[in-house]
Amino acid sequence: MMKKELKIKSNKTNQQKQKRTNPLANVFDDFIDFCQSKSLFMLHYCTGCGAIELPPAMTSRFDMERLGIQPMVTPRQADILLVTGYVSVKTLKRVILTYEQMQAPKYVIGICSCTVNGGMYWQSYATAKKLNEYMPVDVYIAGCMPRPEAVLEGLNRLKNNIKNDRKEQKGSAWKDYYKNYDYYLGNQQNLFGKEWQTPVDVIAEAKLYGLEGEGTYGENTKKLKMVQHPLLPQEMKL
Amino acid sequence: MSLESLNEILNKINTIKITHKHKRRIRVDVKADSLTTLLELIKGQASFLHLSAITCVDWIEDNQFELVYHVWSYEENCLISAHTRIDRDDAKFVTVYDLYKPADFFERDIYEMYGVFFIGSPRMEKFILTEWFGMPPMRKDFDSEAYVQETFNWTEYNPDWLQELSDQGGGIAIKPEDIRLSGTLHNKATHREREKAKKEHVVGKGWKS
Amino acid sequence: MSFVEIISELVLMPLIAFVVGLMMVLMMRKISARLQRRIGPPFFQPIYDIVKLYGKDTQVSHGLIHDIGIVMAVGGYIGAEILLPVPGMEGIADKGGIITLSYFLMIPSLGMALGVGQCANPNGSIGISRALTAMLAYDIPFIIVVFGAAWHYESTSLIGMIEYQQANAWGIIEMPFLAIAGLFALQGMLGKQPFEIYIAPAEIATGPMVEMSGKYMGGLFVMQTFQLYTAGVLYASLFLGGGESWLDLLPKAFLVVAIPMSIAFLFPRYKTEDLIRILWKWPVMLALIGLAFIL
Amino acid sequence: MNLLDQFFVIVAVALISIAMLRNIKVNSIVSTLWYVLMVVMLARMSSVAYNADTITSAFSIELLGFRMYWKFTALSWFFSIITVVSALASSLFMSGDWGKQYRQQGGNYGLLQLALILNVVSMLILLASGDLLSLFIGWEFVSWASFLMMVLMPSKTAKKAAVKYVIYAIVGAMALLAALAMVYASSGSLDFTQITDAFIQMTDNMKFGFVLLFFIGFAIKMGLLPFHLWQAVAYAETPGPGAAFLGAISSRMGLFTILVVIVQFIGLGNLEEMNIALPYLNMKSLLAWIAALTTIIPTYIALQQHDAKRLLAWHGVGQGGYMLLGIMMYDSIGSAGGLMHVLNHASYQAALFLTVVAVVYRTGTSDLNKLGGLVTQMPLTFLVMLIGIIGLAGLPPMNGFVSKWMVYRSLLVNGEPLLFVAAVLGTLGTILSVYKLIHNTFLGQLRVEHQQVREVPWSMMVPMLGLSVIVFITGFMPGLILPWIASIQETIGLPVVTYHLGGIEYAKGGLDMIWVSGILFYGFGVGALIFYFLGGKAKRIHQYDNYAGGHFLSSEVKYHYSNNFYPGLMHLIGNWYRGSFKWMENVIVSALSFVSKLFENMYRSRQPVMLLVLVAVVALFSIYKNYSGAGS
Repeated sequence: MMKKELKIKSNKTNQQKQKRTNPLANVFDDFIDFCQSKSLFMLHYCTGCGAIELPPAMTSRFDMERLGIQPMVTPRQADILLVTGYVSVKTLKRVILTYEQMQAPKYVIGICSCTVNGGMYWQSYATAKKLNEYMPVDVYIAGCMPRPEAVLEGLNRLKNNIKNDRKEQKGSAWKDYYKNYDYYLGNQQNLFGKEWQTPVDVIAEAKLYGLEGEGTYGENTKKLKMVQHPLLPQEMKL
Repeated sequence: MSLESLNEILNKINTIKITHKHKRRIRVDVKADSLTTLLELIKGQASFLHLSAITCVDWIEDNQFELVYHVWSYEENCLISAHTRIDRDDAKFVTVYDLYKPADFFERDIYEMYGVFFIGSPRMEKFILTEWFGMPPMRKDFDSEAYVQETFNWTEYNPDWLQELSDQGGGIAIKPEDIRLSGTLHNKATHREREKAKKEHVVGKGWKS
Repeated sequence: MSFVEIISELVLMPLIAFVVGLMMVLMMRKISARLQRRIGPPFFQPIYDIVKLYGKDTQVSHGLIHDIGIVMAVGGYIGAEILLPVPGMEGIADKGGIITLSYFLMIPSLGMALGVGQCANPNGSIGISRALTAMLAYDIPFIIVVFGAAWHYESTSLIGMIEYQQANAWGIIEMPFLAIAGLFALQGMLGKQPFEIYIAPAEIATGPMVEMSGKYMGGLFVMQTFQLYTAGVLYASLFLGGGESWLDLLPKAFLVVAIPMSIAFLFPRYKTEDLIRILWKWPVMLALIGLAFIL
Repeated sequence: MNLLDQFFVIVAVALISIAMLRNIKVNSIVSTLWYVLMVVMLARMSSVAYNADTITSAFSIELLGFRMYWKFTALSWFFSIITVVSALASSLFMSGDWGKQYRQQGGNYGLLQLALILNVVSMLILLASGDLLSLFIGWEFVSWASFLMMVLMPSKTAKKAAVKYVIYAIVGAMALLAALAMVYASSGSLDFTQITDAFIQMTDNMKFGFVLLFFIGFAIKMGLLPFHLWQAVAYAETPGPGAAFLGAISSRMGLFTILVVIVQFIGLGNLEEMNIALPYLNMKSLLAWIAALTTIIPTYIALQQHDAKRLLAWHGVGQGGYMLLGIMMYDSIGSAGGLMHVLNHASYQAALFLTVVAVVYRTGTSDLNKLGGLVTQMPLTFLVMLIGIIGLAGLPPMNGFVSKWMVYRSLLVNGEPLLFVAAVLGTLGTILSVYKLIHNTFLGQLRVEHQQVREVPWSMMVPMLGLSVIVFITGFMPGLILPWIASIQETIGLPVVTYHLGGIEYAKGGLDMIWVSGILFYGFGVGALIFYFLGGKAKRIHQYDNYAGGHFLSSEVKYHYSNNFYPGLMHLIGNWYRGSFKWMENVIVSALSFVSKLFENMYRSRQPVMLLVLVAVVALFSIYKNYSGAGS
């Protein structure tokens, strides 16, 4: 029995942003990065037991707000997607839709062992194992369940990543979803079948914002084109 | 209603076997063709109005499915579990939807999880596993572990601190990789059988095709 | 009034309102944190939030009306700021009176309602339906208070009211009932607990804000700063004698905003009909008693 | 022949030509041209409006010893220009593709145009009336002309509403006739000036009856409380542009007659002296309260409607209250606001009705629960409706704000807190209701069946845009209208308002709309700067790409909120006014039918016992009367 060969991700190192020549522009970019790291709205997708560790992290004992992190309700408003627990295949669809509806820069944190390797559901046919095969994950916080200290530690690490987004190669991972969309789409299609699509047109988004990379198009996106019902925005017409 | 009169009603079925497990729990074993008659009897004459659940057991050695109908009476405060067995290869049974409306959902669930088709049930379609096209996953011959091995990849996680702990003689006794890849927790024979089965057909795929 | 003066007022008044409003947002969040025994956000948190939202790389728009809604929501408040008399800048404020101002305060709601409507999200529409119902509820006591104030000061212009108070006594001393009713209405106007049914995050996903991302949300954050500032300064002008200087006005405005905030985080929220019921009962009763005293 | 005679000749020729012309196309063009000519003639007569002159027609009739004549004052001119411009807009609107569709659906287009011109002519006759008799005749003409318009729709509800209207109209006419008889009895003449003389000579009780009779007659036409039930349904069930015309001006004829008879000739000062119960409640404040209640109750009935036309028609009833309320304040600013509201209301109401008709033209329904998301398909119609609802809700910078501001200001100055609250309550209800209107039609999710809908053709767009320009311009520069208002006030003996181009001059807080609009647009400009120059670009997305808690949206999923738009509010106040007046109407109707049955039975002597009982009762009563009279 052969294991299905999944395509190896293309090289991620070329995502370093070009520095602008104008020094003021650099300062401006750094300032925005700084603010982005200081103000994070999180959307907790409470799939499993890990969600129970978030209220203590938010309320008086650990007080996330002093780090500039506060909960938000819809994906449109949020910066961080917290996936807190096992992700069943059916939930994964919704998680992907939610992730795609979030606006960049966006970050994913996988909390609990379940998001890393399926955790105690490792044998289950209905539970996805590696979350980062379906969307770029910035930080995993392992544990069953991780303590609020660990959650805060993970969030702090994410903040450092964001602050150094433009300086270091190892920054936040959200651009990878656009640049290697074919890879992620392929994994999603393997799990959900050939008809899989979301209302969000990721390729058009990548085109509009200049986020295309070598891995944006490929075999899987071609397959998607075959089955997709494209949703064009309704234009005003006179 | 006294116990005797209930027994009398139940005994109208010829092939019935009644076991009183408790004063409120009665197990009856009937042949498949008389199950609906039994349900009709106890609903019509003995006030068993509530179908709590239908469950299914896969007896793979006997090549049979066992269907259990749990019916509750609010007047007697008594649960009758009606057991019946059907052939596993030709997994079909008649619906009890016309007697008990909630049977709809139970039957749909069993159809999805075991592949037992209920003739006449109103919605024999996908229920929870909307993305599932393989063998019904609760059947005993479906190998979940093999399916997982085939479908998913694993995150490699061997941090230095864990290595250090292991070197000092601590750490995790059985590594997750060992469990997954060699089946340490199961005995070798089962594992070998599974390997053999894998060679014969692709697990989880090609069911009913 | 010279041309330069007009231009400087037009530019400066919204700017001041924005900065003061940011401080008020910070104060609001600090108060809530302290009441819940938390440390609360750092000093520049409101700025971080707004810069972050405007610095988002991508954002979605559901169409032109969605954009215009945000423009109207922010723009309506900017207009309202200009009509608020503040120390040293009263030139344009006398062009509109309290009636015009209270109508200006409805324009942002209408603008936001239009924008949210185009989003085609029922959560948003439900939020708007509740917000407008809440407006109907709190505007009744508010309008009685405005009537009482205008009648008592014999003027509909805020400048006239401030002059009267500075010459005689503060409105809160002469009209205590109306002042209390006004504070009650303020709670509803700011949309704070227990009157925040139209936000209801866990139920209708923050209602009107449901589809707002990036700079759209940023616009609403800016609007919130204006809203707090307007509420504070308006109430201070109506009942606390306005301000002869900024040092005089700002503490009053902050105090006025701090009172509803401190009350807010001690309450759960009311249902829509209970909200109307309570706002049409107690503050209206208080306001009518107050009115009976001054008429 | 003076200008007025020429004008009436033109009107008469227009009526005849429209009645004669059978060719649809020619008819449309000709009728529109006639209305344009009428506007031109009115413009030539504008000295009436600016200088408070009077033009008296050379034509007069001697009838049974009465001399009937017609004249144009500033007041008549003001109402006439509104009438003619609304008719022009309606006629233009129906002349193109709308008329074609109307004929395809089996409507009689020629009859509709005829009904429109008949309405215009009868209104002009009423507006020009120079004495009570010509007023009464004009009044009857107007009633029957609107009846003709109302029965054009083939639906059953329309017929029922029209019949209901006729009953109300007859009651009103009877009341008016009785009042006329009182005037005649006291003075032997039906000249307007005789009203004042007759009134002064009357006893207190007779005064009440006199004023009430007039008021009932006029209030029925205007739909004031408690006679508000007939109007909305009758107007809403009229073919498209006809509804716009009727909604804009028809019921204001009641206001015109109130202004002429009650304000000008009886005099508000006299009304104020008629105490009813307490020192606070006199005839004038009673009328003010009726006006205030008329703003509230129909507005909240409108809030409950789910048919766009009915919603607007109910608002038409409600807004009438503001006009009367302003006038009843009996000061310069309030009455100016009330009078100005006539024009303002006509402009935005006609625009709003036309947008609704445009939506019906494209989608075939005006049911607010079956529409949604049309803004991308019909953006200009949306724009017109937006301007219209801002006007109707009375928000700056549209014209509705100006007139309502004046009414509020006057209520503030006169120290009427409760009336003030009532007026604000009406405005708030209007805001809620118009948002529901625009949301359910143009915002929210676009239905699958409406995805091919397009903007309406220009023949319909032009009148809508023209009306919305009027709504904006008169809001931005109310000084364009205020001279007319000032001469009306001079004509009918009200205090005259001081004005400038931007609005009102008033001690301690006037209004300058140029500044107000300027500040507002400056704010919008800064808002637009912030929005478009800060932050990155936004991606336009489809409506199905929407937050639904992770659910995948598609055309099968209805993701729209329209039915029962204000459940919390309705849960609380829905029961307060539901059907209370309907109940009253039913009580009166059944009492009347009971009495008529009774008399019918008696007449046919089917129930001799009843007759006996009645005779016995009358006999007993007369005996009692005799004895008690003797005793005292």
